[in-house]
Amino acid sequence: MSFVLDIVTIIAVSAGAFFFLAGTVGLLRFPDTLTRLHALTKADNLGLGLMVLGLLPHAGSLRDGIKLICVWLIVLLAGATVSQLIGYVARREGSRP
Amino acid sequence: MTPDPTAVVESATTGAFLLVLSIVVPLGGALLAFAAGGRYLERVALATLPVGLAIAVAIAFTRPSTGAPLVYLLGGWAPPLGVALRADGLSVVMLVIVAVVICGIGVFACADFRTAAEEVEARAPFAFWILLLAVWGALNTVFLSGDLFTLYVALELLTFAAVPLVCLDGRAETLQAALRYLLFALLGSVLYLVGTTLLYGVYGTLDIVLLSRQVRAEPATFIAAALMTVGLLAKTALFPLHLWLPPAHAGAPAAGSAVLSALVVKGSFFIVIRLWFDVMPAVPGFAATQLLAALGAAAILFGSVVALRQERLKLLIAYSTLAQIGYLFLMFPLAFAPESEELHSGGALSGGLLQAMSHAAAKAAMFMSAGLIYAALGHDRIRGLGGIGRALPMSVLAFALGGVALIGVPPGGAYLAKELLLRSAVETEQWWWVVVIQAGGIFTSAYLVLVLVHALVPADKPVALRAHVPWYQEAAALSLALCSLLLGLVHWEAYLPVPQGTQSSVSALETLTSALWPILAGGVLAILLGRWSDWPPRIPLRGLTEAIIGRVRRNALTLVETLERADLVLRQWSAAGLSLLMLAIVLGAAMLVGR
Amino acid sequence: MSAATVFGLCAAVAVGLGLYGVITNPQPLRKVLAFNLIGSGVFTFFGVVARRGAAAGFGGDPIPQALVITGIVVAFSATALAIALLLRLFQATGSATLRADASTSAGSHPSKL
Amino acid sequence: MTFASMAFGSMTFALALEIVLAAVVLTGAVWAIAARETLPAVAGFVAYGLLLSLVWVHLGAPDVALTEAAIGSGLTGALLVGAAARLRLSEVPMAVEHPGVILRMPAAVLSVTVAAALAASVLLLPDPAPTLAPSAAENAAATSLGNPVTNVLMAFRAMDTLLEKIVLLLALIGVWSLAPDRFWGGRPGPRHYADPQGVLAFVARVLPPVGIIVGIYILWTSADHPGGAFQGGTILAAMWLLVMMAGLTDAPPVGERRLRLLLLAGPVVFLVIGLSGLAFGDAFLAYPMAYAKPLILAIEFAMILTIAVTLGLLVAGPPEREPGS
Repeated sequence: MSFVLDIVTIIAVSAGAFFFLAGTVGLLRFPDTLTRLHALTKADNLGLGLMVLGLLPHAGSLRDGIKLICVWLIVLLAGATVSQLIGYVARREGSRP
Repeated sequence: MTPDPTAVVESATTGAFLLVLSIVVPLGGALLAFAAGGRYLERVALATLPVGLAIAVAIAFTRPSTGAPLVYLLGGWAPPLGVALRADGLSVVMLVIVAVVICGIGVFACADFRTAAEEVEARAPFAFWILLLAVWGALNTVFLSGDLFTLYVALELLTFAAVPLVCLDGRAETLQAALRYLLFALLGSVLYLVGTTLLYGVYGTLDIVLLSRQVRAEPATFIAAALMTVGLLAKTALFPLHLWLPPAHAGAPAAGSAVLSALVVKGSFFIVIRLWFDVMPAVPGFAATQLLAALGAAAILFGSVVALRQERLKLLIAYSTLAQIGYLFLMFPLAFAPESEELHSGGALSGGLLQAMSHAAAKAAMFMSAGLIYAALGHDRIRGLGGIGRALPMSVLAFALGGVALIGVPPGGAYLAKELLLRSAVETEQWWWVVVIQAGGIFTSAYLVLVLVHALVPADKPVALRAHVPWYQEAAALSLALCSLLLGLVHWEAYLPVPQGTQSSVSALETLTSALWPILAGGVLAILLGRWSDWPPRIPLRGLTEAIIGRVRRNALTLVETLERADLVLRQWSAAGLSLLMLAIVLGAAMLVGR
Repeated sequence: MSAATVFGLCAAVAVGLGLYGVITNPQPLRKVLAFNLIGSGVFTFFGVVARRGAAAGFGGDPIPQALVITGIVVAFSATALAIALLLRLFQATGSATLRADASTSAGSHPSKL
Repeated sequence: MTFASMAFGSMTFALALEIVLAAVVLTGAVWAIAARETLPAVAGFVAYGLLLSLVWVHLGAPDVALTEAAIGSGLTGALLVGAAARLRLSEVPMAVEHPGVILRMPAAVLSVTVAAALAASVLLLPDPAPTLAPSAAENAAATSLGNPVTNVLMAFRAMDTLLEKIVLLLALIGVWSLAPDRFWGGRPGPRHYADPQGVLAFVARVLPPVGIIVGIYILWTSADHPGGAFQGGTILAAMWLLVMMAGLTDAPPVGERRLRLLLLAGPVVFLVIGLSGLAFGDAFLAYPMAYAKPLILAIEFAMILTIAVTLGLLVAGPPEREPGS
């Protein structure tokens, strides 16, 4: 059982790391604010979600597990808000490369 | 390695609760004033002043006659875990003089910072009174705290209370001056904090007494001492770290300038004394003390010469503060005992401290009278002062007495200070500092003569005063000037290490005549270097003067101009920053090598 | 080499970087930022000192840790005051320069007589 | 044998991780100093601060990590970003003041020298290090608090904490004193407006309940676990600022009596409890053993309110609107 859980953890965390990497590459390579934002938020939210998912089997207690999920939810909320606001400003000021 | 806490057999002394009160009363007063708001705020602040003064005096009388410090353990926790308040002789005299000066400034400020009857609350009085009390509480903490980190917090409190005083009138140039002051002071305090960190890392305590027992002369201590000292010098505005001082001290409202120039710079100066004399007397060594005093000498030269060239009275006084700060640092090499290679708390230290006290009272008086002259004339151009001596005799008298006290005329505190410093210089055979000490007096009299001649010259037409000057403002300035002039008569033996026989000379009549020659020399210097509206000045034998000293003056002025340019360069931010780091490195190296 | 040493060296570099920034950058806001960098370097240094003193079952000596918390708050107050001054200066003059000769009455200009 | 080698292996791995962390932190620092424009530099600084709180975790100081993340990086970052946005127009003309290489070279040399001296002193620190941890542990019973840092802040060195509260209030008075006379008694900063249906208003409605609970929890738990009035107060302040920025509420006028009392609550309660120690107990700022914990918690609760309001107002700035407008 623990072996299976370890495998799940490894796969999920690796996948999460890949999305983070992809998001970072996107941030650096995409041409303007909006597309960069797109790369960053999509990849990061998914990446973090996968990592949390992968770490859940290793959470010591139910409390820790709930904390992990809360971290993900709050980051989702913050990320979504901030990217909305940045997008708003970018559109108002004209998207600059 | 861990210092055993039980090893300290230090417990609270009777009457030491007064130390707590001397901190809590001003700060509590500030909080109460904040709560009261409006017109009540001024009443609360004014009511706090006599209470605080009474506490300071009570501490002076409570101190045990053995000379042992009063000790209070905050929260009952003994150092190194807890924090102790200690009042030795140095703290006591500073507590009292600060209380006196604050009360004088408080009386003076009643007229300038009053909430008008039709207003609910006005900004400037609100800020001024709270900041005044906060400066007081912070200074008392600086004098009493026995812990280097508490000193850091107190220093920051002092800075935050001082900076808004600079720009209370909200003019653009004072805002800039305040910002420069704040940023440079922050740089200074962060350097102080680095040193504190390092000392804790090496010795595991920040308590001054415990540290003094453990400190060794080793590289880490040198680095800490150099960084802390330079940080404090930046806050004290010792040359060449003075970029912020002239505009800040000259731009503030009169009462604010008095607080800043008379009191605030003494806070960081006092911590330098604590550090060098109490925490690590054996660490600095010969070269470092000479370096510090050399900077002081340079400060005297630059400050005085540039002061002589100022067109505005308040800037002149601000530059004079720069010179006087330099004078304070002359005591370090004179206190250095070559045989033990330690800084010795003797006559030189008393001299330095007495000079700091006299300067506090005198400079407050000078800034206050300058403020009155400004208010009455609507300007403070020195060349436009003609006739003010007749229109505002009391204010000009206060200015003159303050200046005379600073020159070192008996029975002034500065005279006694000068005597003590000269004695130590002779005893330690450092004749070069005798020259500098005398030069300091001559320069001081030079700019005093310059101002007084302008103020006493009768005006071409009667002076029209723009504003009425209340009598109590003049009285406040005059009493502080007199206070400085009479400090030499107090018997300091109970509080400061004054060698036998020094004080008897204060009241002797023949010393008066010997103290007058610096004034004459200063007069000559003023004629040579000052800005005069019509050269040569209206003195007898005009043609002769022109013939003899015209050429000398022209040559001297080229030199002076070079100094002025150098001052302007050094007051650029980046130059001051470089000097700061350079000084830290040189000071550290001096401690390492010059022993 | 221990973790404490690594972060101690890191703190020293942060202090050095901050000092350089404070001196060379002409913009007051960047000076404030650099000051914060020096401050955080010093605090980290203090943290290293605390970590080395770990004993009695504590992860570090609690005294320096508490001092750092106090220090961070003081540094924040300083930053807030500096930024308020800076914004006010900008509002009043339209510029945020700290040059000594930029203000008219504060400087003393060398001039003949 | 195997255990030892494993421990050794994991230690070096941890060390490698720490070196990488230090390198990343320093990259942020370099960026914050070297970036050409201010806004990116501030972003670098905020990233640096957040990573630095990881360093604090590694240094075994979770209390400081929380403080650094909340105040050192968070609130300071908010201040800097706000200022950078308002000062954007002043940046271009000041580019001419950039010092030349003649100045930058000695600055670099001197800064490197000072940094090197510091680095050397890190290596020179004595081994075993002096520490007060045992002494703090011995005396912990006096307050019956489990968190040693709270013990130091509220008992052993309560004077520093009291002074620091007053520093904070004084900084606020300093900031207020910068207001032009006509705005005295008015509200700080500009009024913020945001689309009431927009995302900011949405977050400002959803997040504060969570934030307030977290803030108070951090205070409550600080008796025995990492946390404290400052960390909790900062979170409350952040929630308040969020609600203000979303335009859901306005900053209070600085002349308001209730506000003044709120700003005083913390230091006054602290001072009164301290003075009652002087009058009835052993010493100023000493707590009777039986009541130590409730008294400290009372101070902390008064403080969290004061801290939240003070921090929020420090970020909001001096009054910028006429009273009554």
